Amino acid sequence: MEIRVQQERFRAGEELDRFTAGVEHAGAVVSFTGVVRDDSGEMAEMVIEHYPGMTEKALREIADQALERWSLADALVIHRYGPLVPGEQIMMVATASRHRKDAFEAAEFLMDYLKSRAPFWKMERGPDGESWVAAKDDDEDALNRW
Amino acid sequence: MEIRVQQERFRAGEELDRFTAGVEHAGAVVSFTGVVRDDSGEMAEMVIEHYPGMTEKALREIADQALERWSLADALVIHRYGPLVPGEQIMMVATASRHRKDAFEAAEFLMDYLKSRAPFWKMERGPDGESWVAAKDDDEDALNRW
Amino acid sequence: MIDVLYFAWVRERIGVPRERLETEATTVAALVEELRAREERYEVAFSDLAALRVAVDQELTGFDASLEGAREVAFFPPMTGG
Amino acid sequence: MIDVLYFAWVRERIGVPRERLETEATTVAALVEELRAREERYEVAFSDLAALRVAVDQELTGFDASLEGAREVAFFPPMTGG
Repeated sequence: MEIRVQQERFRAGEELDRFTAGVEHAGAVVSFTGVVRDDSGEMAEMVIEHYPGMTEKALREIADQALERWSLADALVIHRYGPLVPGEQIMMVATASRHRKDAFEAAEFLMDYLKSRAPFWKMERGPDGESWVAAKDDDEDALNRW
Repeated sequence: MEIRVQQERFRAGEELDRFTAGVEHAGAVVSFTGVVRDDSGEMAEMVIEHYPGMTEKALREIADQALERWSLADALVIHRYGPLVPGEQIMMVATASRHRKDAFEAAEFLMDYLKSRAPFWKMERGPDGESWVAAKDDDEDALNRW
Repeated sequence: MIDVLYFAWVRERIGVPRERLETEATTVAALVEELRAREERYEVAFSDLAALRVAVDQELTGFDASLEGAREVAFFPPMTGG
Repeated sequence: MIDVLYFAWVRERIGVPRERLETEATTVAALVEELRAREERYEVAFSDLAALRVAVDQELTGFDASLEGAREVAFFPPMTGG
Protein backbone atom coordinates (compact mmCIF):
# COMPACT_ATOMS: atom_id res chain seq x y z
CA MET A 1 0.00 0.00 0.00
CA GLU A 2 1.35 3.40 -0.92
CA ILE A 3 -0.03 6.70 0.39
CA ARG A 4 1.49 9.95 -0.84
CA VAL A 5 0.59 13.52 0.06
CA GLN A 6 2.65 15.87 -2.03
CA GLN A 7 2.85 19.33 -3.53
CA GLU A 8 4.56 18.13 -6.73
CA ARG A 9 2.71 17.20 -9.87
CA PHE A 10 2.42 13.56 -10.80
CA ARG A 11 1.43 11.73 -13.96
CA ALA A 12 -1.47 9.35 -13.36
CA GLY A 13 -0.44 7.14 -16.29
CA GLU A 14 3.09 6.70 -15.05
CA GLU A 15 1.82 5.89 -11.57
CA LEU A 16 -0.72 3.44 -12.99
CA ASP A 17 1.91 1.54 -14.97
CA ARG A 18 4.22 1.37 -11.97
CA PHE A 19 1.38 0.23 -9.72
CA THR A 20 0.22 -2.42 -12.21
CA ALA A 21 3.76 -3.75 -12.70
CA GLY A 22 4.08 -4.17 -8.92
CA VAL A 23 1.07 -6.42 -8.41
CA GLU A 24 1.21 -10.10 -9.24
CA HIS A 25 -1.82 -12.29 -9.68
CA ALA A 26 -4.12 -9.27 -9.95
CA GLY A 27 -6.28 -9.58 -13.01
CA ALA A 28 -8.05 -6.27 -12.46
CA VAL A 29 -6.69 -2.77 -11.89
CA VAL A 30 -8.99 0.22 -11.41
CA SER A 31 -7.85 3.83 -11.23
CA PHE A 32 -9.56 7.10 -10.48
CA THR A 33 -7.98 10.44 -11.35
CA GLY A 34 -9.35 13.78 -10.16
CA VAL A 35 -8.65 16.75 -12.40
CA VAL A 36 -9.09 20.47 -11.61
CA ARG A 37 -12.27 21.43 -13.43
CA ASP A 38 -13.03 25.02 -14.35
CA ASP A 39 -16.77 25.19 -14.96
CA SER A 40 -16.93 28.98 -15.16
CA GLY A 41 -13.91 29.23 -17.42
CA GLU A 42 -12.66 31.94 -15.09
CA MET A 43 -10.78 30.09 -12.39
CA ALA A 44 -7.19 31.27 -12.16
CA GLU A 45 -6.11 28.62 -9.72
CA MET A 46 -7.18 26.20 -7.06
CA VAL A 47 -5.34 26.03 -3.76
CA ILE A 48 -5.59 22.89 -1.68
CA GLU A 49 -4.97 23.18 2.05
CA HIS A 50 -4.46 20.12 4.21
CA TYR A 51 -3.66 19.10 7.78
CA PRO A 52 -0.11 17.71 7.74
CA GLY A 53 0.16 14.67 9.98
CA MET A 54 -3.54 13.97 10.14
CA THR A 55 -3.86 13.74 6.34
CA GLU A 56 -1.48 10.80 5.97
CA LYS A 57 -3.02 9.10 9.00
CA ALA A 58 -6.59 9.51 7.72
CA LEU A 59 -5.69 8.25 4.25
CA ARG A 60 -3.90 5.25 5.70
CA GLU A 61 -6.91 4.40 7.87
CA ILE A 62 -9.23 4.62 4.89
CA ALA A 63 -6.93 2.43 2.77
CA ASP A 64 -6.61 -0.08 5.63
CA GLN A 65 -10.38 -0.33 5.78
CA ALA A 66 -10.52 -0.99 2.03
CA LEU A 67 -7.88 -3.73 2.34
CA GLU A 68 -9.90 -5.33 5.12
CA ARG A 69 -13.22 -5.22 3.32
CA TRP A 70 -12.15 -6.29 -0.14
CA SER A 71 -9.74 -8.85 -1.45
CA LEU A 72 -7.08 -6.50 -2.79
CA ALA A 73 -3.58 -7.20 -4.01
CA ASP A 74 -2.63 -3.54 -3.43
CA ALA A 75 -3.90 0.04 -3.21
CA LEU A 76 -2.41 3.42 -4.05
CA VAL A 77 -3.49 6.90 -2.97
CA ILE A 78 -1.81 10.11 -4.13
CA HIS A 79 -3.18 13.54 -3.19
CA ARG A 80 -1.63 16.92 -3.90
CA TYR A 81 -1.84 20.14 -1.92
CA GLY A 82 -0.85 23.71 -2.71
CA PRO A 83 -1.68 25.71 -5.85
CA LEU A 84 -3.01 23.97 -8.97
CA VAL A 85 -4.29 25.28 -12.30
CA PRO A 86 -7.30 23.98 -14.26
CA GLY A 87 -6.52 20.72 -16.06
CA GLU A 88 -3.95 19.62 -13.52
CA GLN A 89 -4.33 16.28 -11.77
CA ILE A 90 -5.31 16.72 -8.11
CA MET A 91 -5.23 13.17 -6.89
CA MET A 92 -5.59 9.53 -7.83
CA VAL A 93 -6.42 6.20 -6.29
CA ALA A 94 -5.71 2.78 -7.76
CA THR A 95 -6.75 -0.67 -6.62
CA ALA A 96 -5.70 -4.12 -7.81
CA SER A 97 -7.56 -7.35 -7.26
CA ARG A 98 -8.11 -10.76 -8.77
CA HIS A 99 -11.62 -9.76 -9.72
CA ARG A 100 -13.00 -6.56 -11.19
CA LYS A 101 -15.84 -6.25 -8.69
CA ASP A 102 -13.46 -5.91 -5.73
CA ALA A 103 -11.21 -3.48 -7.57
CA PHE A 104 -14.14 -1.26 -8.61
CA GLU A 105 -15.89 -1.28 -5.23
CA ALA A 106 -12.71 -0.62 -3.26
CA ALA A 107 -11.78 2.30 -5.53
CA GLU A 108 -15.24 3.86 -5.09
CA PHE A 109 -15.06 3.32 -1.35
CA LEU A 110 -11.63 4.99 -1.20
CA MET A 111 -12.95 7.96 -3.15
CA ASP A 112 -16.12 8.33 -1.10
CA TYR A 113 -14.23 8.27 2.19
CA LEU A 114 -11.36 10.38 0.98
CA LYS A 115 -13.84 13.08 -0.12
CA SER A 116 -15.48 13.45 3.26
CA ARG A 117 -12.99 12.08 5.79
CA ALA A 118 -9.51 13.17 4.69
CA PRO A 119 -8.58 16.72 5.80
CA PHE A 120 -8.29 18.57 2.50
CA TRP A 121 -9.97 21.85 1.64
CA LYS A 122 -10.23 23.42 -1.79
CA MET A 123 -10.16 27.16 -2.44
CA GLU A 124 -10.80 28.64 -5.87
CA ARG A 125 -9.26 31.88 -7.07
CA GLY A 126 -10.99 33.79 -9.84
CA PRO A 127 -11.74 37.33 -11.03
CA ASP A 128 -14.20 37.78 -8.14
CA GLY A 129 -11.67 36.80 -5.52
CA GLU A 130 -11.28 33.68 -3.44
CA SER A 131 -13.89 31.21 -2.31
CA TRP A 132 -13.77 27.97 -0.36
CA VAL A 133 -15.45 25.07 -2.12
CA ALA A 134 -18.48 23.93 -0.09
CA ALA A 135 -18.88 20.27 0.81
CA LYS A 136 -21.77 18.58 -0.97
CA ASP A 137 -24.52 16.73 0.85
CA ASP A 138 -24.18 14.11 -1.88
CA ASP A 139 -20.67 13.38 -0.75
CA GLU A 140 -21.73 12.79 2.82
CA ASP A 141 -24.66 10.69 1.60
CA ALA A 142 -22.31 8.58 -0.52
CA LEU A 143 -20.81 7.15 2.68
CA ASN A 144 -24.09 5.54 3.65
CA ARG A 145 -23.87 2.88 1.01
CA TRP A 146 -20.79 1.25 2.55
CA MET B 1 -15.06 7.90 -28.26
CA GLU B 2 -12.26 5.57 -29.27
CA ILE B 3 -12.61 1.82 -29.79
CA ARG B 4 -9.54 -0.21 -30.67
CA VAL B 5 -9.24 -3.94 -31.29
CA GLN B 6 -5.62 -4.81 -31.82
CA GLN B 7 -3.02 -7.54 -31.61
CA GLU B 8 -0.24 -5.16 -30.48
CA ARG B 9 0.60 -4.50 -26.87
CA PHE B 10 -0.39 -1.19 -25.35
CA ARG B 11 0.57 0.64 -22.17
CA ALA B 12 -2.46 1.46 -20.04
CA GLY B 13 -0.67 4.41 -18.40
CA GLU B 14 0.23 6.00 -21.69
CA GLU B 15 -3.32 5.55 -22.95
CA LEU B 16 -4.74 6.95 -19.72
CA ASP B 17 -2.61 10.11 -19.91
CA ARG B 18 -3.53 10.65 -23.56
CA PHE B 19 -7.22 10.08 -22.81
CA THR B 20 -7.18 12.43 -19.81
CA ALA B 21 -5.37 15.16 -21.77
CA GLY B 22 -8.06 14.97 -24.44
CA VAL B 23 -11.07 15.65 -22.22
CA GLU B 24 -11.91 19.14 -21.08
CA HIS B 25 -14.21 19.91 -18.19
CA ALA B 26 -14.04 16.36 -16.91
CA GLY B 27 -13.16 16.30 -13.25
CA ALA B 28 -13.22 12.54 -12.98
CA VAL B 29 -11.44 9.87 -15.00
CA VAL B 30 -11.84 6.16 -14.24
CA SER B 31 -9.85 3.37 -15.87
CA PHE B 32 -10.00 -0.39 -15.75
CA THR B 33 -7.13 -2.56 -16.93
CA GLY B 34 -7.41 -6.31 -17.36
CA VAL B 35 -4.18 -8.27 -16.93
CA VAL B 36 -3.48 -11.93 -17.84
CA ARG B 37 -3.55 -13.75 -14.51
CA ASP B 38 -1.84 -17.08 -14.04
CA ASP B 39 -3.43 -18.66 -10.99
CA SER B 40 -1.84 -22.08 -11.45
CA GLY B 41 1.60 -20.64 -12.15
CA GLU B 42 1.74 -22.97 -15.12
CA MET B 43 0.08 -21.05 -17.93
CA ALA B 44 2.43 -20.66 -20.87
CA GLU B 45 0.20 -18.31 -22.79
CA MET B 46 -3.31 -17.12 -23.34
CA VAL B 47 -4.71 -16.82 -26.84
CA ILE B 48 -7.64 -14.51 -27.46
CA GLU B 49 -9.84 -15.22 -30.45
CA HIS B 50 -12.37 -12.69 -31.68
CA TYR B 51 -14.90 -12.12 -34.45
CA PRO B 52 -13.45 -9.43 -36.72
CA GLY B 53 -16.15 -7.02 -37.84
CA MET B 54 -18.63 -7.95 -35.16
CA THR B 55 -16.18 -7.16 -32.35
CA GLU B 56 -15.76 -3.50 -33.24
CA LYS B 57 -19.50 -3.18 -33.85
CA ALA B 58 -20.42 -4.77 -30.51
CA LEU B 59 -17.94 -2.62 -28.59
CA ARG B 60 -19.21 0.50 -30.29
CA GLU B 61 -22.82 -0.35 -29.43
CA ILE B 62 -21.88 -0.94 -25.78
CA ALA B 63 -19.97 2.34 -25.61
CA ASP B 64 -22.87 4.17 -27.30
CA GLN B 65 -25.20 2.84 -24.63
CA ALA B 66 -22.85 4.08 -21.91
CA LEU B 67 -22.71 7.54 -23.50
CA GLU B 68 -26.52 7.61 -23.60
CA ARG B 69 -27.04 6.49 -20.02
CA TRP B 70 -24.37 8.55 -18.27
CA SER B 71 -23.14 12.06 -18.66
CA LEU B 72 -19.72 11.32 -20.12
CA ALA B 73 -17.15 13.59 -21.68
CA ASP B 74 -15.53 10.63 -23.43
CA ALA B 75 -14.95 6.88 -23.35
CA LEU B 76 -12.12 4.62 -24.49
CA VAL B 77 -12.07 0.86 -25.09
CA ILE B 78 -8.97 -1.11 -26.12
CA HIS B 79 -9.03 -4.91 -26.41
CA ARG B 80 -6.28 -7.15 -27.67
CA TYR B 81 -6.48 -10.48 -29.47
CA GLY B 82 -3.89 -13.13 -30.33
CA PRO B 83 -1.27 -14.64 -28.01
CA LEU B 84 -0.48 -13.04 -24.63
CA VAL B 85 1.72 -14.13 -21.74
CA PRO B 86 0.89 -13.81 -18.00
CA GLY B 87 1.29 -10.24 -16.75
CA GLU B 88 0.45 -8.68 -20.11
CA GLN B 89 -2.40 -6.20 -20.36
CA ILE B 90 -5.38 -7.69 -22.17
CA MET B 91 -7.69 -4.71 -22.38
CA MET B 92 -8.68 -1.43 -20.83
CA VAL B 93 -11.63 0.91 -20.63
CA ALA B 94 -11.56 4.53 -19.52
CA THR B 95 -14.40 6.97 -18.89
CA ALA B 96 -14.35 10.71 -18.21
CA SER B 97 -17.13 12.72 -16.61
CA ARG B 98 -17.74 15.82 -14.55
CA HIS B 99 -18.60 13.66 -11.58
CA ARG B 100 -17.03 10.51 -10.20
CA LYS B 101 -20.30 8.61 -9.92
CA ASP B 102 -20.95 8.73 -13.66
CA ALA B 103 -17.36 7.82 -14.50
CA PHE B 104 -17.36 4.83 -12.12
CA GLU B 105 -20.76 3.50 -13.12
CA ALA B 106 -20.13 3.84 -16.85
CA ALA B 107 -16.78 2.05 -16.55
CA GLU B 108 -18.40 -0.84 -14.66
CA PHE B 109 -21.22 -0.98 -17.18
CA LEU B 110 -18.73 -1.11 -20.07
CA MET B 111 -16.84 -3.93 -18.37
CA ASP B 112 -19.94 -5.95 -17.55
CA TYR B 113 -21.27 -5.73 -21.09
CA LEU B 114 -17.92 -6.23 -22.73
CA LYS B 115 -17.39 -9.43 -20.73
CA SER B 116 -20.60 -11.07 -21.89
CA ARG B 117 -21.57 -9.33 -25.12
CA ALA B 118 -18.39 -8.66 -27.08
CA PRO B 119 -17.23 -11.65 -29.16
CA PHE B 120 -13.93 -12.56 -27.51
CA TRP B 121 -12.91 -16.02 -26.36
CA LYS B 122 -9.95 -16.88 -24.17
CA MET B 123 -7.92 -20.05 -24.48
CA GLU B 124 -5.21 -21.00 -22.01
CA ARG B 125 -2.15 -23.06 -22.93
CA GLY B 126 -0.32 -24.91 -20.19
CA PRO B 127 1.53 -28.17 -19.51
CA ASP B 128 -1.74 -30.13 -19.76
CA GLY B 129 -2.61 -28.73 -23.14
CA GLU B 130 -5.15 -26.16 -24.26
CA SER B 131 -8.45 -25.24 -22.66
CA TRP B 132 -11.10 -22.66 -23.43
CA VAL B 133 -11.98 -20.41 -20.52
CA ALA B 134 -15.59 -21.02 -19.48
CA ALA B 135 -17.97 -18.09 -19.11
CA LYS B 136 -18.99 -17.43 -15.52
CA ASP B 137 -22.62 -17.25 -14.42
CA ASP B 138 -21.54 -14.26 -12.32
CA ASP B 139 -20.68 -12.38 -15.46
CA GLU B 140 -24.09 -12.97 -16.99
CA ASP B 141 -25.73 -12.05 -13.67
CA ALA B 142 -23.73 -8.82 -13.54
CA LEU B 143 -25.76 -7.52 -16.48
CA ASN B 144 -28.97 -7.62 -14.48
CA ARG B 145 -28.06 -4.66 -12.35
CA TRP B 146 -28.09 -2.22 -15.30
CA MET C 1 -26.01 -19.09 -50.03
CA ILE C 2 -24.97 -18.11 -46.57
CA ASP C 3 -21.63 -17.74 -44.79
CA VAL C 4 -21.48 -19.78 -41.60
CA LEU C 5 -18.74 -18.92 -39.08
CA TYR C 6 -17.52 -20.87 -36.07
CA PHE C 7 -15.42 -19.63 -33.15
CA ALA C 8 -13.47 -21.06 -30.22
CA TRP C 9 -14.28 -24.71 -29.42
CA VAL C 10 -17.17 -24.73 -31.91
CA ARG C 11 -14.62 -23.97 -34.62
CA GLU C 12 -12.37 -26.76 -33.32
CA ARG C 13 -15.20 -29.30 -33.32
CA ILE C 14 -16.42 -28.37 -36.79
CA GLY C 15 -12.87 -28.26 -38.09
CA VAL C 16 -13.15 -25.08 -40.18
CA PRO C 17 -13.49 -21.40 -39.21
CA ARG C 18 -16.08 -20.69 -41.89
CA GLU C 19 -17.88 -22.20 -44.82
CA ARG C 20 -20.30 -21.10 -47.48
CA LEU C 21 -23.47 -23.17 -47.56
CA GLU C 22 -26.49 -23.67 -49.74
CA THR C 23 -29.50 -23.94 -47.43
CA GLU C 24 -33.27 -23.89 -47.50
CA ALA C 25 -33.45 -23.14 -43.76
CA THR C 26 -35.46 -20.04 -42.87
CA THR C 27 -34.42 -19.93 -39.20
CA VAL C 28 -31.21 -20.49 -37.28
CA ALA C 29 -32.78 -23.51 -35.59
CA ALA C 30 -33.63 -25.07 -38.96
CA LEU C 31 -30.07 -24.48 -40.18
CA VAL C 32 -28.72 -26.19 -37.06
CA GLU C 33 -30.97 -29.20 -37.74
CA GLU C 34 -29.74 -29.37 -41.33
CA LEU C 35 -26.13 -29.31 -40.16
CA ARG C 36 -26.62 -31.89 -37.40
CA ALA C 37 -28.12 -34.28 -39.94
CA ARG C 38 -25.11 -33.85 -42.18
CA GLU C 39 -22.07 -35.17 -40.38
CA GLU C 40 -21.11 -36.26 -36.91
CA ARG C 41 -18.79 -33.31 -36.26
CA TYR C 42 -21.83 -31.00 -36.53
CA GLU C 43 -23.84 -33.32 -34.30
CA VAL C 44 -21.05 -33.06 -31.70
CA ALA C 45 -20.65 -29.29 -31.99
CA PHE C 46 -24.38 -28.62 -31.74
CA SER C 47 -25.22 -31.27 -29.13
CA ASP C 48 -26.05 -28.70 -26.43
CA LEU C 49 -27.58 -25.53 -27.80
CA ALA C 50 -27.78 -24.00 -24.30
CA ALA C 51 -23.97 -23.87 -24.37
CA LEU C 52 -23.98 -21.96 -27.65
CA ARG C 53 -24.59 -18.42 -28.77
CA VAL C 54 -25.52 -17.25 -32.26
CA ALA C 55 -25.16 -14.05 -34.24
CA VAL C 56 -26.94 -13.28 -37.49
CA ASP C 57 -25.21 -10.64 -39.59
CA GLN C 58 -23.02 -9.82 -36.59
CA GLU C 59 -25.87 -9.20 -34.17
CA LEU C 60 -26.42 -11.50 -31.20
CA THR C 61 -29.78 -13.21 -31.47
CA GLY C 62 -31.69 -16.36 -30.50
CA PHE C 63 -31.93 -19.72 -32.26
CA ASP C 64 -35.46 -18.84 -33.39
CA ALA C 65 -34.15 -15.90 -35.44
CA SER C 66 -35.09 -15.67 -39.11
CA LEU C 67 -32.45 -16.16 -41.79
CA GLU C 68 -34.38 -14.17 -44.35
CA GLY C 69 -31.94 -11.90 -46.13
CA ALA C 70 -29.12 -12.99 -43.84
CA ARG C 71 -25.62 -13.09 -45.27
CA GLU C 72 -23.74 -14.40 -42.28
CA VAL C 73 -24.49 -16.67 -39.32
CA ALA C 74 -21.97 -17.31 -36.55
CA PHE C 75 -21.95 -19.98 -33.80
CA PHE C 76 -19.77 -19.76 -30.71
CA PRO C 77 -19.62 -20.42 -26.95
CA PRO C 78 -20.55 -17.70 -24.42
CA MET C 79 -18.04 -14.86 -24.66
CA THR C 80 -15.17 -14.53 -22.24
CA GLY C 81 -13.56 -11.19 -23.05
CA GLY C 82 -12.43 -8.49 -20.69
CA MET D 1 -1.59 23.70 27.54
CA ILE D 2 -3.09 22.58 24.24
CA ASP D 3 -2.35 23.29 20.58
CA VAL D 4 -5.39 24.58 18.72
CA LEU D 5 -5.29 24.45 14.90
CA TYR D 6 -7.59 26.12 12.37
CA PHE D 7 -7.98 25.31 8.69
CA ALA D 8 -9.57 26.85 5.58
CA TRP D 9 -12.10 29.62 6.32
CA VAL D 10 -11.94 28.92 10.05
CA ARG D 11 -8.25 29.82 9.92
CA GLU D 12 -9.07 32.95 7.93
CA ARG D 13 -11.69 34.09 10.45
CA ILE D 14 -9.50 33.39 13.49
CA GLY D 15 -6.52 35.01 11.80
CA VAL D 16 -3.88 32.44 12.78
CA PRO D 17 -3.26 28.83 11.69
CA ARG D 18 -2.51 27.63 15.21
CA GLU D 19 -2.03 28.82 18.77
CA ARG D 20 -1.02 27.33 22.08
CA LEU D 21 -3.62 27.90 24.80
CA GLU D 22 -3.96 27.52 28.52
CA THR D 23 -7.42 26.12 29.17
CA GLU D 24 -9.49 24.52 31.91
CA ALA D 25 -11.95 23.07 29.41
CA THR D 26 -12.46 19.32 29.67
CA THR D 27 -14.45 18.94 26.46
CA VAL D 28 -14.25 20.40 22.96
CA ALA D 29 -17.61 22.14 23.51
CA ALA D 30 -16.29 23.82 26.67
CA LEU D 31 -13.17 24.96 24.82
CA VAL D 32 -15.36 26.46 22.07
CA GLU D 33 -17.38 28.34 24.71
CA GLU D 34 -14.19 29.70 26.26
CA LEU D 35 -12.94 30.88 22.87
CA ARG D 36 -16.27 32.48 21.88
CA ALA D 37 -16.27 34.47 25.11
CA ARG D 38 -12.80 35.76 24.37
CA GLU D 39 -12.91 37.84 21.20
CA GLU D 40 -15.30 38.54 18.38
CA ARG D 41 -13.25 36.73 15.75
CA TYR D 42 -13.83 33.48 17.66
CA GLU D 43 -17.51 34.28 18.05
CA VAL D 44 -17.71 34.71 14.26
CA ALA D 45 -15.71 31.57 13.47
CA PHE D 46 -17.74 29.41 15.86
CA SER D 47 -21.17 30.94 15.22
CA ASP D 48 -22.51 27.80 13.52
CA LEU D 49 -21.09 24.59 14.93
CA ALA D 50 -23.08 22.51 12.45
CA ALA D 51 -20.84 23.98 9.74
CA LEU D 52 -17.69 22.88 11.58
CA ARG D 53 -15.78 19.66 12.10
CA VAL D 54 -13.33 18.91 14.89
CA ALA D 55 -10.38 16.56 15.35
CA VAL D 56 -8.74 15.75 18.68
CA ASP D 57 -5.17 14.49 18.32
CA GLN D 58 -5.77 14.11 14.60
CA GLU D 59 -8.84 11.91 14.92
CA LEU D 60 -12.24 13.18 13.75
CA THR D 61 -14.63 13.39 16.66
CA GLY D 62 -17.69 15.24 17.97
CA PHE D 63 -17.94 18.47 19.99
CA ASP D 64 -18.77 16.43 23.10
CA ALA D 65 -15.33 14.75 22.97
CA SER D 66 -13.15 14.85 26.05
CA LEU D 67 -9.94 16.89 26.07
CA GLU D 68 -8.35 14.80 28.79
CA GLY D 69 -4.76 14.13 27.82
CA ALA D 70 -5.30 15.81 24.43
CA ARG D 71 -2.33 17.61 22.90
CA GLU D 72 -3.96 18.98 19.78
CA VAL D 73 -7.45 20.13 18.76
CA ALA D 74 -8.28 21.23 15.21
CA PHE D 75 -11.32 23.08 13.86
CA PHE D 76 -12.23 23.20 10.20
CA PRO D 77 -15.13 23.14 7.73
CA PRO D 78 -16.35 19.85 6.17
CA MET D 79 -13.61 18.41 4.00
CA THR D 80 -13.57 18.83 0.24
CA GLY D 81 -10.72 16.67 -1.01
CA GLY D 82 -10.68 14.23 -3.92
